[in-house]
Amino acid sequence: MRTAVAIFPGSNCDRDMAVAIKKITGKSPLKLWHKDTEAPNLDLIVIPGGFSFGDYLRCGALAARSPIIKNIKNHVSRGGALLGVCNGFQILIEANILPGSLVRNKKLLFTCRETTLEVQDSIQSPFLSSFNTGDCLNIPVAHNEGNYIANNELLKELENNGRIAFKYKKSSEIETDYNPNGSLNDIAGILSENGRVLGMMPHPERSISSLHGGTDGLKFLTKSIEQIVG
Amino acid sequence: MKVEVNISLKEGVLDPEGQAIDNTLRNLGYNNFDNIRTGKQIILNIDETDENEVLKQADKMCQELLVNIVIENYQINIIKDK
Amino acid sequence: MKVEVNISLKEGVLDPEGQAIDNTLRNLGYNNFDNIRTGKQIILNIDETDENEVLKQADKMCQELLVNIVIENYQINIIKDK
Amino acid sequence: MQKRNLELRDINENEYIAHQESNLDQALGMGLSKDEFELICNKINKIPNQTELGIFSAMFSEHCSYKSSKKWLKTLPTKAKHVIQGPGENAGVIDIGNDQAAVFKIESHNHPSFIEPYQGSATGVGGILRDVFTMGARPIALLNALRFGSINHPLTKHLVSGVVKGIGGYGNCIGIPTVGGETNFNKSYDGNILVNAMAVGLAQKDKIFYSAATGAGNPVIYVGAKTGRDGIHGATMSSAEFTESSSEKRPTVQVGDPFTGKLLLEACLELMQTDVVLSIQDMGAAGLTSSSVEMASKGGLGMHLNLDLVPIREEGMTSYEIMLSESQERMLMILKPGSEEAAKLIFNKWDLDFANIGEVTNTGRLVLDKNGFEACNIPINPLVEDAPEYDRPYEILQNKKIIKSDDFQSNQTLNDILIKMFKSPNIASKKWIWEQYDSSVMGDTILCNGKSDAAIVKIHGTETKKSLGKGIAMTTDCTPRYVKSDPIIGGMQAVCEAARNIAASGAKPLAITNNLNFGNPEKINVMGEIVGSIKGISQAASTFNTPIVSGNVSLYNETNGQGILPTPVIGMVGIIDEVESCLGISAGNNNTLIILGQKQNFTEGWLGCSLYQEIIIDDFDGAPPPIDLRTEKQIIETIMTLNNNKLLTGAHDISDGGLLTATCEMLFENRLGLNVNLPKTLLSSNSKDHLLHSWCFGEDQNRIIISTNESEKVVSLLKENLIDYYILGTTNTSSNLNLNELDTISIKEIYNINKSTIPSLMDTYKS
Ligand SMILES: Nc1ncnc2c1ncn2[C@@H]1O[C@H](COP(=O)(O)OP(=O)(O)O)[C@@H](O)[C@H]1O
Ligand SMILES: [Mg+2]
Repeated sequence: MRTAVAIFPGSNCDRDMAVAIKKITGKSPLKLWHKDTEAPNLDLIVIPGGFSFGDYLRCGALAARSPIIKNIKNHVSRGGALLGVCNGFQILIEANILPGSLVRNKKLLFTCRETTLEVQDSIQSPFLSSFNTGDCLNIPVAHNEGNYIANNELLKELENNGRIAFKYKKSSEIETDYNPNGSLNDIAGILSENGRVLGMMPHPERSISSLHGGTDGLKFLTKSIEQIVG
Repeated sequence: MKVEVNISLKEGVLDPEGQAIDNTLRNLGYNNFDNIRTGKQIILNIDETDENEVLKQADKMCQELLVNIVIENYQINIIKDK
Repeated sequence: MKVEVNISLKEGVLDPEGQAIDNTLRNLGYNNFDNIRTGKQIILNIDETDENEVLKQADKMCQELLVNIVIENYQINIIKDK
Repeated sequence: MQKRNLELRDINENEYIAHQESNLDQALGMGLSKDEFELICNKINKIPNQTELGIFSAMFSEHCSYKSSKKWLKTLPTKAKHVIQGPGENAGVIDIGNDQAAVFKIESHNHPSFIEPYQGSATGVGGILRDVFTMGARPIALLNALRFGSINHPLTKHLVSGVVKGIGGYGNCIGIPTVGGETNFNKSYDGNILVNAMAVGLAQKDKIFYSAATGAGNPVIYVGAKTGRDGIHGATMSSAEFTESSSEKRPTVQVGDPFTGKLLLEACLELMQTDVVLSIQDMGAAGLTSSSVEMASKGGLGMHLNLDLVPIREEGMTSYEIMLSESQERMLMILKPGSEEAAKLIFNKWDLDFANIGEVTNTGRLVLDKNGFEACNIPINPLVEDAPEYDRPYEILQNKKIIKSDDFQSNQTLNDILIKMFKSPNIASKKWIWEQYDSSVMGDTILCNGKSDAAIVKIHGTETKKSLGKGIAMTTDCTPRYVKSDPIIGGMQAVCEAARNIAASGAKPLAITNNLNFGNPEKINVMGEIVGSIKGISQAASTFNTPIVSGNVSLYNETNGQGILPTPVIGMVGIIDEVESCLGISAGNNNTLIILGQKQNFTEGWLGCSLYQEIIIDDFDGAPPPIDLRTEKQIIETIMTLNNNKLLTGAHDISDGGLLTATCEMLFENRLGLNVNLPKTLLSSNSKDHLLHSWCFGEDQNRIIISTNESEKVVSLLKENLIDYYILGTTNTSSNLNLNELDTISIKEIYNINKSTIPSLMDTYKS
């Protein structure tokens, strides 16, 4: 299993993600620096959370213009698996690797808290094939701009073609606050057309210990990695 | 030449910030206004003397970086020194 | 009447966003520009017909909410429909 | 001479002015007194030019010189076997075993946050983080102690919203978890809010970096962001009382740039992995002035700098402006000669400026060149050694009036009071605040915000086969009501509560950082509050062997003569050997709640200075609850023993709001119920009885409620050690808090009030 974490100036969840991956594979992932123009063949690249380039202009916008992005696009076209978490998801969108937009949370407040994700009925994807539709995962979020929006056309495309990976789940009828950012249709993560790229706002790497945050994130990452290796 | 780029959300795109400002203004007692929209402004100097050339370059910057053309519109104005 | 409020950082106030954009533009190969500053724009309709009254109300909104007058300057323009 | 000046005038008119002799009026304008101006002239044997005067005024400011508090700060206990570095450096350092050290400090950004809440609090966080990573430590946690005016004051919500966004804005972006703190409201802070930020970092014990300059001829390196005209004279401003007109004279506000802060953090830590950094100091208050002067002075050396080499952001900056600018995200370092190129590569990789701006000298003087002319040439000693130290007159006022419970003729039931308690933003859940802070980035947070009395963060990489690893516990505490009524008891109480909180989270208290926030020290009773609380803090800190290793003083927190409540905030750090043995506040079902430190025959609670009193009479009066340091120490040791024997499921100290409030907080998470075991004498009372109220809401100190499912073992251990205890009852799933037939309280209802108080207060206010 060859994994790498891409690091931009301002990334701040790179170490956390590396710890999680090492816990699963026993090996630290390679570090890719945003200026790297060459990268070896990899099975999985993860773009971690953080505030790349201070989130200035638009979240992910400046990172999406970094030299490494070309590499990442090549990796994707070779069929490599790619996971963008939080700011990583924002970067994937700005780099046009995933469609739609992520805008300010509806309440205009940064939000750090637990959420419940429901696995959707999706296309074949190494990230989800070990889960059943309707499975729930408790994974925390921490972001300011996780409000996913898309026009009608795109939304239909995503909903109808199994490209929505996770939605925030309402745990009871009266719960009003289950969606932390006001995203369209409660979308928490989406897939590329071929299912091998996943962008998600919640942080699975922050849910790898029974003492804090639970272990659903670990379960998710472990199963994803198993599937990617095939 | 000094250039101003005004970037606004496309019509129909949710503007949570505009909504919040709208609410607060109403809480403060204002009510004879509507249609608040928020946007960004980027002002810079482009070291060219030909207006067309300046506009062309600014436009390229917008397309390449400054604007998210999926959800944003933009308009470039040349600011004449007074 | 449609009004546009342009809000910019006062001179001398650090504009980290402008700096970050400046860097990226240079990395993308642009180099004949300088003095990037970022700002905000708020556009709204004020339901009045008298220009002076509109300006006065917009100014009050700026002072009370829209502008952080400690670090920001602002300018109000009436947008004439074309 | 004349001719050269004329030439300078041709080069730069403003710089020329900065070189001109100053006068008394200018000195007064910069906040110096006539005596101080004369002292300066004497010590340097000339009339200072304006740049030199500016440098003196910054160094002599209350903020940099601690002139009112120094005499008393020296009396604080600062030593212990585990102290590696006490006060006097950028941050304190303690030994935490395994060759590792915890590095921490608290700092105030009160005035800037009142003027511009977002930027003021953001730069406060940035500043305290630099203090910690300057020492070679990677910051692992942030806390903050906030005090706002009355929630109904027209500015309060705006300030709360801005300050919280600013703290989150910096901490979230730089990627250090904000794990704890405290927020209180009182009208005394209407015009002077308090924003105190604390940072805790982790370093290798043998890789601590200090600020004393070494080696004449060694290069002086400037790194980080460029210098602009930000906050010039911030140090003097933060030492001056506010008046109506100070909002007019606002200096340019400093804008925080957490992105550059993050780059600076990574670049500095990367450089520190090599062995080329001889000394390093962040540029905080009074910027390049205080950093260069302090480095030189600590090393007994001088410095010669060429200000033309300082990276600047704006054109035409004068020597005066460059020296006094408070632009953020900058550091000054002394490097081993010859290592500059390699060091520069690291900073370039992180897109940061790196400039060799001069050298260390052995002249003992600060010499500055600008535009080819000498802009400053003064001896360094007087800047530091001769900074005034005042022995201000003081009087410690101790309110000895005992308030008896029957002074309260309330016609409210226990339920009414509890509802009011949790509708008070002082007691209600601060979730609305801490949800805006990233508390879990870095992946080591074990307990934080609201889950426990102290936050616990795992020490990265200390996992063993047997345990998930060691952890650092931290908390900030102060009860200003008590300090106001009796500064000595109030000072003690702040330390006791902090230690109790650390212990209640399962950790062992180790050391303290403190932030002394007071009004105008020229007032005899304010000075008494300062002296009194330092005495109280010292006694308590000595008792617990938790020395003070760092801190900050913020005086003149007054507006138009109105001072704040004295607020000596205690930041305490502790250690837990196995993080899995940490304790939260929430009780499980069928757990027995036992109060440690409460006598069986205890019936009348202490209502003087309590939150109960504040809720009933909207003010407070009387002596604060007494403190017994020996008992406190015993209680702390007992809870540690009980926890080591794995007998506890949770713990929560009794503080603001008393016993019943604390009990509710333990029941909230699982919406449990409890039949309260009332003392016999109270069984015949009714729900409005003042004696019953005093038992439920009295704020008697030295108490912790523990929850256990091994109550027999706990009780026998307590008996064996002669510890007072009182069994409160056993939790059940009824969700009702029953006080016999006297009253039934719905935990669900109180829980909902607790949860919604602050959101609904803040919801009516947007932006
Ligand atoms: N209340 C206090 N108790 C103990 N030490 C203090 C206190 N206030 C300040 N100090 C110490 O004085 C030194 C200077 O602090 P400060 O002026 O806040 O530093 P900075 O230059 O980072 O602003 C530090 O070592 C600090 O720990
Ligand atoms: Mg410092």
